[in-house]
Amino acid sequence: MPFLQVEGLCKSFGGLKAVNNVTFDVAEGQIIGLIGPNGSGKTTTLNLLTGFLKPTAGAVTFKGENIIGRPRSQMCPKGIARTFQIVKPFLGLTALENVMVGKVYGRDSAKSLKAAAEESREALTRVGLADKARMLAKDLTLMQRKRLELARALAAKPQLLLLDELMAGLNPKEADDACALIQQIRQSKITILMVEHIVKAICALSDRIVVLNMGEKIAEGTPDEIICNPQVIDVYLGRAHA
Amino acid sequence: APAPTATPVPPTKAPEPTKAAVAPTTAAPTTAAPATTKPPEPTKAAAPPAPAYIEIGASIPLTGKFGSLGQQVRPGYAYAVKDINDAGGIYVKEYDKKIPLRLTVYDDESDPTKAVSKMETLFADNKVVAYLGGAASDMHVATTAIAEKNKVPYLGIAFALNAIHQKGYKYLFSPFPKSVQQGPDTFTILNALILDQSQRPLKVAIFQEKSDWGAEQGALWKENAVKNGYTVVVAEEYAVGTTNFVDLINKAKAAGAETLLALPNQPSGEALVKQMVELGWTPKFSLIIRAPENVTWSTNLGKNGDYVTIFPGWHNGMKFPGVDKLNAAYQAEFKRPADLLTGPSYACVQILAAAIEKAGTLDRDKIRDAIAATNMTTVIGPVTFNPDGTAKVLDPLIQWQNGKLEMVWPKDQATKPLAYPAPAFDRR
Amino acid sequence: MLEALAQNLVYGILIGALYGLAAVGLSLVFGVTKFLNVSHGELLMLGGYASFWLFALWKVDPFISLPAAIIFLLVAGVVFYKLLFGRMVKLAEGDKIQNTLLVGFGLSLILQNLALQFWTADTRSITTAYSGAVFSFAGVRFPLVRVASLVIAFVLIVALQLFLRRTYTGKALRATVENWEAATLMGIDIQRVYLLSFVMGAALAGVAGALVAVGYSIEPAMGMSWTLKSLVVMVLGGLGSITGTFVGGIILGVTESATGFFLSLTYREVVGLVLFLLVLVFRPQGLFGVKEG
Amino acid sequence: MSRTSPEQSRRIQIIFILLLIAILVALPQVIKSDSTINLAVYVLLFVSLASSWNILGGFSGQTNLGHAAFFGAGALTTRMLWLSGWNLFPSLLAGGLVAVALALLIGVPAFRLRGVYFAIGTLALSQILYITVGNMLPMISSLPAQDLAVYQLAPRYYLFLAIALFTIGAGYALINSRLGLGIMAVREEEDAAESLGVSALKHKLVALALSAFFGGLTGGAFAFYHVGYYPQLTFGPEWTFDALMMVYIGGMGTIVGPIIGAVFFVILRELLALNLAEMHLIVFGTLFILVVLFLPGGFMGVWGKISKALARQQ
Amino acid sequence: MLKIENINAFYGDLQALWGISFEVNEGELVALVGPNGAGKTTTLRVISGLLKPRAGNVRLDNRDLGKEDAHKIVELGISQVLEGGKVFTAMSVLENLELGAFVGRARKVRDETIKWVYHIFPRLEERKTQRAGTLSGGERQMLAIGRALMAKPKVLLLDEPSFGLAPILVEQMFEMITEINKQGVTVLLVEQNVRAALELTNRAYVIENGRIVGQGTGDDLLSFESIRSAYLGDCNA
Ligand SMILES: Nc1ncnc2c1ncn2[C@@H]1O[C@H](COP(=O)(O)OP(=O)(O)OP(=O)(O)O)[C@@H](O)[C@H]1O
Ligand SMILES: Nc1ncnc2c1ncn2[C@@H]1O[C@H](COP(=O)(O)OP(=O)(O)OP(=O)(O)O)[C@@H](O)[C@H]1O
Ligand SMILES: [Mg+2]
Ligand SMILES: [Mg+2]
Repeated sequence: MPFLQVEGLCKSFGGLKAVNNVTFDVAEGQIIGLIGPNGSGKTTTLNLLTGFLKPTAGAVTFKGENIIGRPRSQMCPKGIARTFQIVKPFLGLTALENVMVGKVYGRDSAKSLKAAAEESREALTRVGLADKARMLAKDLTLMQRKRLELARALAAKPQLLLLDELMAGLNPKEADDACALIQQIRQSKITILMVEHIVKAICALSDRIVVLNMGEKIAEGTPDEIICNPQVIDVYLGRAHA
Repeated sequence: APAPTATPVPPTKAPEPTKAAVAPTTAAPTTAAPATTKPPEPTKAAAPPAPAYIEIGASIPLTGKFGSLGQQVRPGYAYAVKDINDAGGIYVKEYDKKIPLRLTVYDDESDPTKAVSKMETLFADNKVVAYLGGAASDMHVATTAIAEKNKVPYLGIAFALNAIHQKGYKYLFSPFPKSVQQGPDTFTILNALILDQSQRPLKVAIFQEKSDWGAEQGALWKENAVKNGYTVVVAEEYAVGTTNFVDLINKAKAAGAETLLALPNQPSGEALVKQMVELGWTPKFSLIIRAPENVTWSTNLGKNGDYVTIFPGWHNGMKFPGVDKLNAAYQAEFKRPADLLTGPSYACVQILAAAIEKAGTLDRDKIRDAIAATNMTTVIGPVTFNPDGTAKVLDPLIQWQNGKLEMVWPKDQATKPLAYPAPAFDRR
Repeated sequence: MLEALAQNLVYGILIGALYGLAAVGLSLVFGVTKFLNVSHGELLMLGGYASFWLFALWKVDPFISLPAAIIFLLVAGVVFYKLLFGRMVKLAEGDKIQNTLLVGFGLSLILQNLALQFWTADTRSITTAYSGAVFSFAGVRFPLVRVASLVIAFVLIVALQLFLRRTYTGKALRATVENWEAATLMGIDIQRVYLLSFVMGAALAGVAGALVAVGYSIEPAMGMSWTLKSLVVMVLGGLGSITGTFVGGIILGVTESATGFFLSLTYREVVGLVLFLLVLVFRPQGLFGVKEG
Repeated sequence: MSRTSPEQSRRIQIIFILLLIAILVALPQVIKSDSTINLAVYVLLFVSLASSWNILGGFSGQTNLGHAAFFGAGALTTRMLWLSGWNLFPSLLAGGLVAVALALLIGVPAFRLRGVYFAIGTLALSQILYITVGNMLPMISSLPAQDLAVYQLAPRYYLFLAIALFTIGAGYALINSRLGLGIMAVREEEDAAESLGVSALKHKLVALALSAFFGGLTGGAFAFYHVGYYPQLTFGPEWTFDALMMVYIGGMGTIVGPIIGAVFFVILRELLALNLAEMHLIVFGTLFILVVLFLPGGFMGVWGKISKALARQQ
Repeated sequence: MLKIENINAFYGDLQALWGISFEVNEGELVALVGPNGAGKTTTLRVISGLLKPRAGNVRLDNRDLGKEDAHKIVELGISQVLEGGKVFTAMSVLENLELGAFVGRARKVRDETIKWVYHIFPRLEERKTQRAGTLSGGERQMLAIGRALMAKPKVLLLDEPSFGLAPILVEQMFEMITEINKQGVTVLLVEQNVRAALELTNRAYVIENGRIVGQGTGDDLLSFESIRSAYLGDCNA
């Protein structure tokens, strides 16, 4: 039984089929890349997996349990955490408090606020924000906010982590650092489904890649297979990457 | 054309009442004088030194939705106090001297909660021996209860609500016609003024405001209409503040109603008349209590405001001692004779002054008893009180005629005969 | 029966047009500037008094003096904007709403009590020679001044709509609504856009006030209830939709009026508000609003 | 300048607060002027009302323009039960609970709405109650003469003091709890909070219920205090707007803000009212605007800036 | 043509730029690169007048822009495309373009400019009546640039035009930028995609922590070891 199983997932907005009959599996401990042109339905897929949107049709099973139709606030305690393409920090709270929310409400939540604060400090250290703990999130830079969001999701002790364009807006060097961080997360047995436009990064990290175009899955395979797939080159990668 | 009127400058001590009153009398009982002024004389038990003033006070809605009523009430108090003080004050036997009145007026913004705190301040800081009332029953409800609680006699006008007098309050007195009087008066006056039975406006429409006073007055109208040979053809309720009377007017018109009885506040009152004009319904006789008490009624509505009658409790054409003087003072300040509510508020102070003089002391309970025993003639005519604090007073019927308020009842006081029947709006 | 109902509906539409007009001014200002001007009702009152005094002192017909009322409110609008509201432009949206609400509250206290000092608490209204005039159609009476008010309100709304849709300035206004920074980068002077929408809102309030003085009556304390009514209508129609707001006003007017007819005059406003809430429950963005996000 | 450790400054804070409470408790024994006590009652009333509004408006970020409905429901319930012979405390509790029931009834549909829509929706709700209560209960509610004869101010004062402390304490406990953290997370970013396991609806409902409960209690105290009023009065929009102004001017989403706001607002207005008659609202309005223009972010906002600057100097 | 001298800029108490100076000559395509939070966007905001510097000045053709409001600066010939290409979502593509020509100078030649923009971005002509809010990420980015071109700028400031775009679109985007530059518009480009940007540009400035720390031709910088390690990365983690 696969860790996460997505079957025949569909979502339409009015007449637009944003996600159309998408099927794929994720095995425990893997990193799966999700790529595709702008507007191909990647974020929508993540929203469907986390209960932010209700699918028009299809099934999602997580650890053998159907999670479609569950309130989105129940996903995290079950072990699914996510980040957002457009970061959504709690602007008026401190960095530490941001992470504490994940700690207190996530899976396996902390016993007391004090304990939560302790553990949250560790999570901040892990993403390199230890010295920013008392700063308000609104005073952080975009990159710091992205790291904060990652720390927040990690604090919830997820088994499955969904990352939506964590590296957008980073220069290649910074993206490298982010890659290292993700590798490190994988060490702690967290399964990752990541959306990214930085082809190099996603190829380096992913065990398998799923490609969407206009809501449909057009390819799935190892990074090497995907890079050479003519259809993927045509709609997504362009000549430069061929 | 109406010009913006200046607001009266009352001869009160509005600006610094608190300080002035508190300083000398903080720890002493109301009637005592500051101990420091004179060393006590141990041997002779002489009369206690007299206070400099007899403190009285009022919390009046000078702003907010009842502001227009309060603005008529305040000058009545102010002029009466001035007249009394010009004559040296009130003779108080206990001190064997005349002591002037000092009136403190606060604005309660038409908010009963603020009125309560103002009343408490008057009691605690100014140590008033009596309260004067504000205006409108919303406000009196709160303030009379405070008077009762503090055991301070309270004289208030400009509310016709009778229910408030049925609570067993001992300190509340109101020299103002109540609904129980106005209900029967409506029809007895009509019958007395229109002797030819066939001419009487027997079909009655009642537009009743959804309020305690509205219900009280409406029920009394219904009851007394039947007793006097009238039929109520329409009796409808509307919420306070309504400005759309189309359906009521259409019903009354369809039922051929000849008399309109209503008690709308503003802005309902003017909206009612404007829509009656538009829908072409002219009752032969209309008694619209409250909204037309506004001095601007006629300038606002022009000829359409004529023929409407009211029960305001007073008119500046009354032939009682003191009315001329009051009108003159009012004329000097506001460029018109005294307003409807000014007379009754002037009378309150007259009644109070007489009671203090009769009591011969500033003890509140004695003053209260003296008020209860009032039997005198004031600017509103003869006044005596019933045990429940309501009064036996005249209930004059006033009518707008040619843009002026004329008194059409009682006959011996009347300034003009009743204009009846009202001609259709489009033929004025 | 049918005639009476028709008569009822006519009055519902006529008052609804005033609700709509008052709310459009508030909505325009809120939409563009995110200023929640709770002294809107007091601006309406000022318009009413302007019209009233022109009539009372110099017998200027209220419909002829409308431009004067507009100018008076334009000037007042500029003054209030320069003195008070203009300082809020740069704040974040939440702070802007909060601070303009506070300033509006203070301003409404001041205006209401200044009006009281200048003009006393007495109600005022305008009755012209033709005030009672009506024309009848199929047994239903159409009061002339009210119909004229409706026409004026309608013309103003259409003109405003054309202005916003067709002219460059109108487009600049709509652009500023969405993103003032991007609008600035188009070369739009957003300070001027804010000022413009604020004074246009004030002027619309002024016209509404003048029409209220003719059809109903005015007094210093009237502002609050008009502000509340305008807020409800603005949301009922849907933020950002001028026509929607106006239509929302008429719907509210008709609902209130019909309630009086079918149910009871005492629950007129209650049913209107219940309808409003039902609309919100089923269309959280209002009748004509666009769903956010 | 010697720096105080966090623990030290915390101890100083606690001593200061206890001292303040002691003064407030002693007040009626020391000050014999009923007018001062009345003013204090009025201040405490608004401290409670503003603080209770702040629980929903400040901590959870939902601008509720219908708070008067809770105040009114509490007042109406308490007054009816108390005057019908119930003991005071059960009546008060019932008032608070009725307000909570009302809150839960409207909560689910109301929280479908966002921003201005929520604000005006709640305003409409309270207006519906305002008009309906006016229609259904047009009779005055004044205390019977025998109650007035034994009316005492001091117990009323202590009741208001207790409720104010209770409300403030509850607010403080809330924001320092797990629940409070969730509530503030929902305020800041609903989607993110949900993605971390915070149920936005549930947390908003908790904030609403608490806000309603204390609003209702305050209304109940008002019912016990006030000698005579129309039941409709307590549902009037002024209760909401006054409380909201106090929170805004004091500092939203803080514990101290509503307290400072209420003290400033009530005392300033009262002082002006006693000294300036009809002009007082013009002056009050002007002062109020000046404060807003020169202290954006309210008193607490300015305090935050000052303490930041001080911290940097040290 | 565009000259920036000793700019210090602040957000509240926080200093974001420390004495930045550089210049862009007529017809050039110059890139500004640097890590996140270095102050690239802030620099563009200072040039376009959205943020007023505390010290230093910005000159366009020797005219001091320090006292000018942001909207006036657009009129003088500088257009900025915001990070994330903020289009007016409630309006049609055409209306967005029309607003781009708001300033008087551009309004006169509006119809011609639209033709020119359609020539560069044929996609926009296909979508001209569509509501901008329904465009895909790449189309939005095109519209944002097209809208800025409508003002007939002398200098175009581009802030991360490739942000969040699929690789194929990134490629197209850079082609279009070169095309625009060839048509005579001076371009100042902020890009995270450092390699592509440097390959494209005449000259580039490197900014770090609010200070200019390096400059040179694109090729020079590409071959610098420090630049390679700091910005180009290899992602072979
Ligand atoms: N709430 C919504 N309502 C209507 N349409 C939507 C909604 N959310 C997404 N869409 C549309 O669905 C399609 C897929 O969007 P999605 O956000 O999933 O794209 P994406 O693959 O994440 O693209 P990108 O790489 O640009 O982030 C797009 O055409 C988008 O416009
Ligand atoms: N509105 C703001 N308020 C406060 N500080 C800000 C604001 N905008 C930016 N900053 C700060 O100014 C500094 C420079 O930011 P800027 O946005 O110019 O960087 P950037 O080089 O464009 O980075 P990025 O690649 O992330 O877009 C950063 O430290 C950032 O946190
Ligand atoms: Mg996406
Ligand atoms: Mg940037």
